[in-house]
Amino acid sequence: MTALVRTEKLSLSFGGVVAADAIDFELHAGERLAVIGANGAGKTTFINIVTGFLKPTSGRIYVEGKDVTALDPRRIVRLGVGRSFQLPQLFLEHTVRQCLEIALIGKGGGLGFFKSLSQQVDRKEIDHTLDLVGLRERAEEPCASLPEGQRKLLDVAMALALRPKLLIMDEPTSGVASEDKLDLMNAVMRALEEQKVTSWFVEHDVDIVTRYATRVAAWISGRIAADGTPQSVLADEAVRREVLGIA
Amino acid sequence: MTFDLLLLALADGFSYAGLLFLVALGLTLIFGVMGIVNVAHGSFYAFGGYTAATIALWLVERQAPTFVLLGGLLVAAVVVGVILGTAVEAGLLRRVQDKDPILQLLVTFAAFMIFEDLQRLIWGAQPQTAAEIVDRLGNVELFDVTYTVYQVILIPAVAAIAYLLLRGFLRRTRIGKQIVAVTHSREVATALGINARRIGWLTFLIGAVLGALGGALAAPITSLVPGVGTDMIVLSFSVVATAGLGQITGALITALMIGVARSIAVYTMPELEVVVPYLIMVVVLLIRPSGLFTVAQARRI
Amino acid sequence: MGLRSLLGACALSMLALAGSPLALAQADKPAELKIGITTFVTGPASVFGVPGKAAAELWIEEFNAAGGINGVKLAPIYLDEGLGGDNLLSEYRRLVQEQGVKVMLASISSGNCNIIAPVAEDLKVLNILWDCSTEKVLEDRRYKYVFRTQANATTEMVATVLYLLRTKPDFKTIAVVNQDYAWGRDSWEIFRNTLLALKPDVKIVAELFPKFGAPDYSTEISRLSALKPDVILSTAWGGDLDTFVRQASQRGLIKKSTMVLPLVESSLERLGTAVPDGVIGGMRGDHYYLHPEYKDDARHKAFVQKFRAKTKAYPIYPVYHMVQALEALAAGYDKAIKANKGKWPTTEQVTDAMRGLEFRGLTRPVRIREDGQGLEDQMLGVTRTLPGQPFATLTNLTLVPASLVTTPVGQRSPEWVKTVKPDLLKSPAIKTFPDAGN
Amino acid sequence: MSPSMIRILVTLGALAMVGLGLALPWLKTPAIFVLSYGLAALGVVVMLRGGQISFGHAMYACIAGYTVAFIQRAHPETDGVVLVIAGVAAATVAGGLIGVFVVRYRAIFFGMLNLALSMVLFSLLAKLYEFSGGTDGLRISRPPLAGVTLERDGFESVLLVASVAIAMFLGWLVQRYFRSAAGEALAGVKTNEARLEYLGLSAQRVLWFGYVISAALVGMSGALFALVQGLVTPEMGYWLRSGEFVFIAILGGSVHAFGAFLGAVLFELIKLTAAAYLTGVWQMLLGITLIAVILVAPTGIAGLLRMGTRPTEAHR
Repeated sequence: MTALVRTEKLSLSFGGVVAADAIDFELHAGERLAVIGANGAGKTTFINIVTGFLKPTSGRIYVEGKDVTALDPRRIVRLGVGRSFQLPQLFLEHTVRQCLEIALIGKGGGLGFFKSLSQQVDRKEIDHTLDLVGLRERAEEPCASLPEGQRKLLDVAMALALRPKLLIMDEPTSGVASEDKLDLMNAVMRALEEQKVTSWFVEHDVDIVTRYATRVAAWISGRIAADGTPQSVLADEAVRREVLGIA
Repeated sequence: MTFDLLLLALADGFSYAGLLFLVALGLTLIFGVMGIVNVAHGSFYAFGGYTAATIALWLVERQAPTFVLLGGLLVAAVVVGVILGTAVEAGLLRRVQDKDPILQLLVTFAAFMIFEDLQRLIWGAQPQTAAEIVDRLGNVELFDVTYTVYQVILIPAVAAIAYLLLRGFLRRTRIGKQIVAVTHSREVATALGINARRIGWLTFLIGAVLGALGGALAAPITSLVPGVGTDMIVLSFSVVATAGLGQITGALITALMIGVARSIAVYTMPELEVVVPYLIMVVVLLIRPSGLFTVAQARRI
Repeated sequence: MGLRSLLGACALSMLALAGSPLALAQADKPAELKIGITTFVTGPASVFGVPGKAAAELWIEEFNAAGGINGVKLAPIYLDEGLGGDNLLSEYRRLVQEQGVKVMLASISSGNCNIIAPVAEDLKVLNILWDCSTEKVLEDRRYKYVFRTQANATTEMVATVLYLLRTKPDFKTIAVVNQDYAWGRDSWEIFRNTLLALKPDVKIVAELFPKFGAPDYSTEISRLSALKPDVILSTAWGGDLDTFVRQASQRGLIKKSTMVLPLVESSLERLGTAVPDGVIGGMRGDHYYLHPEYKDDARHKAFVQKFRAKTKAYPIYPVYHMVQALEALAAGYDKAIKANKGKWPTTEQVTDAMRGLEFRGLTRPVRIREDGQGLEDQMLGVTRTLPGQPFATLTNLTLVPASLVTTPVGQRSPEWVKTVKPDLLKSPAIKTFPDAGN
Repeated sequence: MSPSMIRILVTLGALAMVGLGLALPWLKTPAIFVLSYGLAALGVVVMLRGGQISFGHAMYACIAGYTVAFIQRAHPETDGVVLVIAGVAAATVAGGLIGVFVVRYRAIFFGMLNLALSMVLFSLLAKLYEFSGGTDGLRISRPPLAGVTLERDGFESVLLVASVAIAMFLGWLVQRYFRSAAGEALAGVKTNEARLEYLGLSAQRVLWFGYVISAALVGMSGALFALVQGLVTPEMGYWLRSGEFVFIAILGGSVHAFGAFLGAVLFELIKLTAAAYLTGVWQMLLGITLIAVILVAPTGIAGLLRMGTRPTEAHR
């Protein structure tokens, strides 16, 4: 079976710093990968390379066997790789619903110039996505007025609206009060489940990792130090020392 | 074009570049720290010029010696830079510092419009100058062509001194280092305990004084008329953009490049003279979007 | 437009929309004659506009005090040409159509004259081109309502060529440094064609057109210093001329080549001692406070004194042009009133009277031809700074009658100047004034 | 303010403009200038929606104006309608070509590149005297309109009515565009370009469409301006003119397409008031107004009147 995402000797260095060091990596459909690692270990950089935002110094990236190394983020998105961000990337001058409408432009009819966008996109589909993440009630509010947790949800929802095959989430629970983290992850995972989306998320909270991931990869200094089931990776000595900070 | 003519063109180009550089230096310094393209910079130039002419005239009437006259130009630049700089920075920019950068730029545009009329109300419409200084400094000969000492020696020398002093100041003094820190990152500098606001104000004043100094040095060789700052702002702007915003050494090299290219154009293709700076700017920006001397920075999400 | 007039306008438009046409009653003799005067109050050309405006204020005040035109006083409204062509056009129309201005004095800028002349014709308002010099405006089209009370570029340039050839007949090379806009380009074209018609062997070694308002001419001066032409022409004015002359003088260029500066009179006082002796200079007409025929003329002398008291400067040519325009206006109305048996004339009757009108400003009389062009004699001289004088004087003055050097009615200047013959140089009508004892 | 209120307001404004113009002939040219400036500011507003500011957009007015002049010089009998269409087409094509390059730039770099390009055009037009008439520009005589040759008064009346109609139509069209997929995506470029890319959309493409539309609008402004002034000069493309367009756009506000015209009315009123009563300080007056607007009402007049329908604009 072809891997959903595969990288081959993927490296990136800038200014003498090696951010990704010859990484070979594969992700298959149906997996729920949690990525752990200290700040600066290269987790986000790797996501940025895989999604086309940064270009690798060397190595190749394949999405379902197709070489996407030279492609822009938007081309890779169109191949079914969605992404959410550590800091929610919203259209802060728009409402929650409008954010999702913009998200759907690429899907529904492209760049029209005359027809109102809200008439162009499928309202029901948006309502459905809003229901999935529990934002239906705030649909008409400006997204600038949402609290952080709901911004995170909207950020995920925008990526989900495109019906990706894979959703990469960069620290979905960061900046959210710890008592709300589980609610948030529950909502996200429910949505992913329903749409059968493979997921890959960066997470610092071991509890959340063990609760939601089927696979864990640990990053240390631009490399994958350990990769496997949550139990095996979290038991790894180097991981315990370098990532979890447990002696 | 013969070698002689090339040397003549170089002499002309250096003198022109000297003035251009002083004005551009102020503009680029302000951009580096405040992140604002200060349209009112053209007014600093004009006010510096007019004030210098007024002071020089007053001194000449009192038979002041040459070095006092030259000091008068400097005083004019400092006075104008400090007063107008404070007016724009503390009076206007501080009130809009948390607003959209577009609006900040427009505030300086508004200040420029106000200064344009103010300048005419103060000095009227008749051309003004301070030519006496040039006569006193005398001439030099180069390939049988007479040049004024003021233009081929004094102006480039002042520009060079301003450049060296500023560089030394930024590298060696505590405040200078703080300015550099704020240029690199306002947030980090603030976190390190630097008073970015005070540094901003100080830099703005230094920049304004440099702009006014450009005008003051131009006063003896040009005729100051209403609108004299309008062209200067876009010209110095093109130097700054071509060099890369915030690049001090880059501005020096670019000013020389534009100055020399322009005077070569006068010798060979006079029709192209005015277009040269802008053509250089367009070509450079198309090839290197952030200017000749800017090191590209990694994007972040 | 103020709030008041806007409200008024709204009310009027309501009336108009309600279907009551606005009848413009033609009063027999108005309480006052509104005249619009466009002049540069802002921008580089305010070096002409501001003195011009001062002249108008001075003249009108006296004229009104003396009773005005048949008891009708002049009420001037000033417009700033520095606002730009589009605003000037709007304001011009506001004056004519809203304020009921009957006579316009417009304008200084040739560009503005070109915009305004056809508008004046359409609005049927008497327009006096009071200072602009483009010959094209009256040669390209015949106007009924547009007149010029002074010479045009052709008259000025041909007279300058004559003076140059009479003063310095043997020169071989010439270079030009003119401002890069219509006046600079057109005046050079006329000058060059006239010169080549009279002296075909002259070599033109450089044609430089630095941009209008250029802050610095050092590169041009270096190039000219290297070329060493016998004669350097510049029709520049204002701050540009000041800068050029000052820099050329500082760098000795003026001593190496003979300078010909047709507008230098307007800069002499400002330039002070920067103008060396031996520069050939003109004054766009015969306007000079030391005019050999009129310097002792009582009216001229009194005016110069009053002008100096008001502005602390000697009058320059735009001052004379303004007075000429106003005198022409007064004379035109007088003539029309006489023709109308003492009754107040319509604008059309005034325009009829303007044709063929002969009047005098402060210097020699001017006659307006049937095409609206004024015939104004030209005077040129050579600079000399007399001991103890703060600024240079024009000496060796020569008066060239306009009729000799103006394109005949119906012909166009570019063609006509090519037909000028060398015997023109020896015309007895050209009058030279020997310098008395200085 | 509800859309129907805006519609009533716009209609009333248009009627007032036509009524005033026809009742008081001297108001016709200022009214057409207002509409012309409004159209240009509308072009700038389109770019502001995308978060970009251009200090060179006047070059499109210049391109359109000179196209009109050049065509008339070559074919003196060309109809005014054809001239305007040709002028707009030239500006649009130029916008399309230049857009390919400039949409790669953002913020101050976008502004600078546009400025540089406009200054190249300005300097060339001023310099190539034989070709462009130099700084004095080229005259445009009154062309026939739709086959009818008119006197000045009739010509201006027709031009006024046509300008009002064009302004209303284009304002409506632009407002539709703002609400369309391409327009909302343009607003997305302003707030979050990276996200737009991660939604599979090309921010450059979105911006390019906006740029072409804005060039066309400024082009329309230039063509009308050229016809009513009867003269085109390089000044039409000078950076100060571009600055004035930005000025009007900010004055009017970018929350609604018709804000640009409100801005233009205020701008012209200030200029005319200053010309009539305060000669010599009109720039100062404009500068003070601009600062006041930025400090008190950063969303412009349209924002003050709550013409925007977006909730955020009310929340700000």
